[in-house]
Amino acid sequence: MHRTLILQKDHLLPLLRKLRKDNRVIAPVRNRFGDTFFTEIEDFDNAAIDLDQQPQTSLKSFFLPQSETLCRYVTGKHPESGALEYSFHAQVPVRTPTVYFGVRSCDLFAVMYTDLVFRRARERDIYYDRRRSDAVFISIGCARPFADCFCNATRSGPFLDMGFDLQLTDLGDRWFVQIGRPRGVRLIEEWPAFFTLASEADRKAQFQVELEARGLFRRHVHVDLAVKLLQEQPDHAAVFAELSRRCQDCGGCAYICPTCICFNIADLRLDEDGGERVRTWDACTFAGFTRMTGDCNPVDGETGRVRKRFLHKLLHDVQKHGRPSCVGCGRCVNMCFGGVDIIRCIEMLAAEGENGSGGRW
Amino acid sequence: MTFGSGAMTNSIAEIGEAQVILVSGSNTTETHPQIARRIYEGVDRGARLIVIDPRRTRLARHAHIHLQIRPGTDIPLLNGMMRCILDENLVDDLFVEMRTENFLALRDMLYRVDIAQCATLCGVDEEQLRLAARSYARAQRSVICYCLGVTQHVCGTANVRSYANLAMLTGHVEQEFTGVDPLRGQSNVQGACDMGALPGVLSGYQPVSDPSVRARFERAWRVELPTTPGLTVLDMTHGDGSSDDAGVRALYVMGENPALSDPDLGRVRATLAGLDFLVVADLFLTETARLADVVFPAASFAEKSGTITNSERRVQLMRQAIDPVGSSWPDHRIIIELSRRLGYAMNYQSPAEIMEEICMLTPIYGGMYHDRLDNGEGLQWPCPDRRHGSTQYLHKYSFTRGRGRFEPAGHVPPAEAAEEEFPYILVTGRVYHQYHTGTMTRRSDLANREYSRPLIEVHPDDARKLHLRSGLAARVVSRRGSCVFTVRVSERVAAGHLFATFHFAEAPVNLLTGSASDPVARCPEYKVCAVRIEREA
Amino acid sequence: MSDGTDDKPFTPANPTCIIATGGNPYLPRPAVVKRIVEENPTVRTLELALADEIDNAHFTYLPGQFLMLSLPHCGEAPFTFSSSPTRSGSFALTIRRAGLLTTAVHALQRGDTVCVRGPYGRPFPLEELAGSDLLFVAGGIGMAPLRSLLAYCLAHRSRYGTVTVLYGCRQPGEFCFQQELQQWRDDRAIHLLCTVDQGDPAWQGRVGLVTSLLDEIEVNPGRLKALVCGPGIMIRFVIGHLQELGLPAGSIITTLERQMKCGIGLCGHCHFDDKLICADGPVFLGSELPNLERL
Amino acid sequence: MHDVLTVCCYCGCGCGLYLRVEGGRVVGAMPSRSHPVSRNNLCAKGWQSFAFIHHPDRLTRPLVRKKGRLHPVGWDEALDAAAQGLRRVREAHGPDRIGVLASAKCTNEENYLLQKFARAALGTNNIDHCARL
Repeated sequence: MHRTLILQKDHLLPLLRKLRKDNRVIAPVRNRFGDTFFTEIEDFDNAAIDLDQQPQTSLKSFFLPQSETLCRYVTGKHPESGALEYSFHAQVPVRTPTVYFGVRSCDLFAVMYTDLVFRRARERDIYYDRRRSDAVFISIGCARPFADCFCNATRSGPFLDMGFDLQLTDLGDRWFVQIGRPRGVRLIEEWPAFFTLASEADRKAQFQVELEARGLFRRHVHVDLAVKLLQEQPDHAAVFAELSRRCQDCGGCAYICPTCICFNIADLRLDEDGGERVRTWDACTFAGFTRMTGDCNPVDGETGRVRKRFLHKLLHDVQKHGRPSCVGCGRCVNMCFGGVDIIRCIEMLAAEGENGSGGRW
Repeated sequence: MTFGSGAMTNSIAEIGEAQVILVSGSNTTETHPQIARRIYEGVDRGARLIVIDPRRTRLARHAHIHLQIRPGTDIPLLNGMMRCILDENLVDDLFVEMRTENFLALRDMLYRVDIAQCATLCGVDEEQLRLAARSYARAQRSVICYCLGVTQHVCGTANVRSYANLAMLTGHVEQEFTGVDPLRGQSNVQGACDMGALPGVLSGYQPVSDPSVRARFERAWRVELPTTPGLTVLDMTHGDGSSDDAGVRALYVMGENPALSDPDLGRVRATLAGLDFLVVADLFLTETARLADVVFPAASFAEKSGTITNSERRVQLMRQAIDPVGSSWPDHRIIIELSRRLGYAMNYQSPAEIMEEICMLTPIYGGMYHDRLDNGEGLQWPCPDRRHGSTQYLHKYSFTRGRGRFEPAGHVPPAEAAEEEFPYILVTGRVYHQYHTGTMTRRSDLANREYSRPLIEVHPDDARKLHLRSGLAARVVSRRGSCVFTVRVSERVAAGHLFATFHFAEAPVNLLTGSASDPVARCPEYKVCAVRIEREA
Repeated sequence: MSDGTDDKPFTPANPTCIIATGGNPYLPRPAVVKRIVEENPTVRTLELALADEIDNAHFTYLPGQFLMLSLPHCGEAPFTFSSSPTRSGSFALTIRRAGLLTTAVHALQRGDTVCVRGPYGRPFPLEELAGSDLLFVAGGIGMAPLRSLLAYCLAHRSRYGTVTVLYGCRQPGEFCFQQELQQWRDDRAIHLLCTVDQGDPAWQGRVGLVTSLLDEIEVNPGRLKALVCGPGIMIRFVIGHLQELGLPAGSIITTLERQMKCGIGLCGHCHFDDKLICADGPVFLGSELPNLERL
Repeated sequence: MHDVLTVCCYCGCGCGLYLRVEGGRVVGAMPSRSHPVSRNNLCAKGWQSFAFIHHPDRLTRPLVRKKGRLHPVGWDEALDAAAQGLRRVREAHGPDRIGVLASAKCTNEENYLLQKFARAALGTNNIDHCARL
């Protein structure tokens, strides 16, 4: 599919309004306090779609909510024998067709990563899968990276070649539309009136925007170099000791990270007769994450935990999936209390290592 | 108090701009994370960090100077520092002249102070003490943050005054990025004080003993008001339980858990059990609620709207997210209905309407209307009227009470000292993952996983001496009671000291603590309690 | 002998057959406690069968794999099978009382229902073991997964060379599967050496760490496969010691324990370098574990 | 799912946080980026501040002690019982033998009302809270 199209900016809202008839439409919306979240839009006339600020959160919570009930359980005693009775009843989400509009490349790339984990594991995570199944992604190539962005260094942006259904590029008065996966094709086929064919001039303009975008990154983060250095020698005790000295143990970096998907499962007793099995976000920087009964903890000490997190992102996922699981969105940079973010980690590793050029993972 | 009001003089954001940050008696990273974050920022910008704390807290590890004093020796430390400032001509004479009073008394007292003696008494290095004094005094912008490690002593008020003396002596008060900041422990301690939930003052710190104040409230409330200041928490919860006791016979408790949080718990529980009538409104069946005659299910912060005031005097709107759980009610609705049944009708349609009355009767809250607060960040008091904006820092041109008054103080030893039978000093406090009596955090799965058991921190030297290892059970005994903790060997505490938290009902540390308290503020001495510790089978 | 003894090679119908859950890997299925064996005051073995008879008939697993076991209000935790799959109709978990869930396990009675999901994880490499001398080194409750493999191997005794079992516990009262082990020894099926860290007046056997037993046996590096399970620190020392005796790391097989929440390689709790203990393990070759100090 | 900006219920920093609401339940918490205190950050407690809201231990009905045990009752009965008990003590011992403990975890409006209740409805200045604990 090489067709490229043009969507006039005036036609965007009308298109979304049409899509809303059969889908949930979720887009970055700026609220009256100035914060931008991905939010379901019900009333297009009173929702401020915000494509100028980075959404504070990624799409993660739509596929892996901060907390969700997996099953309910019932228990009791058999009326005659007195034996314990116990059974589980699943509570799976309903599939809901959803259009995610205004998704940035990094966030979409993160969805591809989480797909890899949840949908290609030995067993498919039905909860993730149900939420994820009927999703259409209309992404936006980043013409102007945000302050802490470095997706160029993680090769997860500013524009993508795949993963999107439609990818839009801002050409001033119009959107340049690239068509990706089959759902994008179907969307165009269903609403052809909104689109016109792109001209050669449009394609050139798009190419120019994409080219310029790559030059606009304010952060120059040597991800490749850091990966190489870790592959050579994963210890870097001084770096991780210094980072962990400032870690506040809040878990925020993992919560905000679009590719951190560690979770906890716990039973919540509702009454004597039963309760819920609940899944919540967890963070590998917590001591309790690995502590076993009897206080034995294979990842003990704050240095070990911080190290584990960064090694997972920059080394172990390279070994496992062939690339680091950082998508360069920069959210942890702005979020971290003590500056224990991935850029700081990479910079410290690079500073500690030789001043050579970065290798590739 | 020395300045005339009990609140942070600065805004939280200003702390990051200071050149010297002096933190005392506050485990800031764990109990006030956002303030610790500003301290980190300040240090990153080049600020000097001085930490005064008997424990080697995480913040102390980042400090340029950590004065690891013996608990309860703040006053000699500060007197030593001030003497050093005096000797080295670092006093801000102009500020002292123009803005303060009673300097001579302080000076005369300081001339009798010996710095070396102070250092010995505090258990710190004399040169470090001098270094701290110099850095604090020489910087243009120095800020002091203190928390309950300063106030929870028998000399808490004098401690606070001493910090104020230090700030005034060096002129580190009236400008942006300088000041004295008490960090408030709970979400709305500041607001509860501001609203007059105190025995001696009505809302906005207006004394009940002042007839003109009473007259104004009486007109608004259409009722005659009692004239004499009432009892403090400690007076109410530490009666002797007998019917001729001067304390109370009935208690209405809203969202508090004195049966776990108050000192000398044995006495508290006897008092509560001996009451003729106890009413508790809370989210959970707390240790206190279990003793009650009537328990009201209250709505949580997510289920009601209203305002709360943070440490930096910021009045912010809480917005209702969901309907009250079960048939719980917000506390304001409970109070309105109860009051009506007691023959005093209150009629408010909404919390906003209650706030309108507060605005009318409370000068510092004069402009705090809900519609104005609905801006995402609230307003900082004082805010006398609708046209007035937020007040970033206090005492810009003058102290609340006019001139700041120096109140010289001498060392007051803690009510209990280590002795043969009770050779260790127990310090109590909080930890990062738990909050207060744990009613909320202990029901939060992850928070409770991270810190799930009552631990007692023991210094490695003491642990060796006592044959204690991490993970073993140990019984801690004071004159008043005993509880069993799990040992955690840690260098965070100094040798001879122990640290425990009060979050756990299964090891209620306040069975051990004493109710000796500061004579002015009636703040109990949680930070010093003589105990012994022994291995539990 | 409690496990089957027929000598024809056992091939599981489908080694990755998982209890039918309608495609939901998180949904546990009821299982009934058929028998309880008190191994010692803190360890008991539960013999379980799935409540659904058809499920139970199709239920297969291999030594080294584990199950997620749920008890009411206690959550879920992983436990390795201690029984051999050669014995059909039921399966066994051997559980030491340590935390909330295991304490509840110790309150269970015959006929009670628990819930399980699984089996999960990589089993012992049964094919590679055939034809070798086998050395089992167990510390404490680490005997449970090894017992599954041991029973399996003894059910096919002729496929293996010598079978030596080194078993160390802290105290004499802590040994599990005692009668069975004695029986196997008396039948000359295995060579068994036991040791305790701390003896008592009644204890006639050896006192010392399990590693000390390694010096008492003959190690033929070309023929031997060692199977090690116990506390992390023990595994580390045993692997180190075996390597000193000339055994290549690839001939040492161990099984690791971690906190696990999902059992299927998603939740992240059991991350160990680039591996997930639940999905890539829990059985590992010594050569796959470069960082022994972090076991 | 929608997000409601409110203030954290824990320490005195007063972080602005969003409660994430789905189907009448709070399912998450998220910091506010534009808030002057939280500035896109929460501590571990703040991130978990939603966790206790729907906890099964929440009290959902008023309780009144009868024959030594607490029994669930309706609001009217509980309020009447409370009013009656307080009135009885006031009549027998005077208003100054009643104490009221306010809460540093409740709102300004509630604390204001409670001190008004103590002073105007009960007639005592015996009102305090745990500022010092």
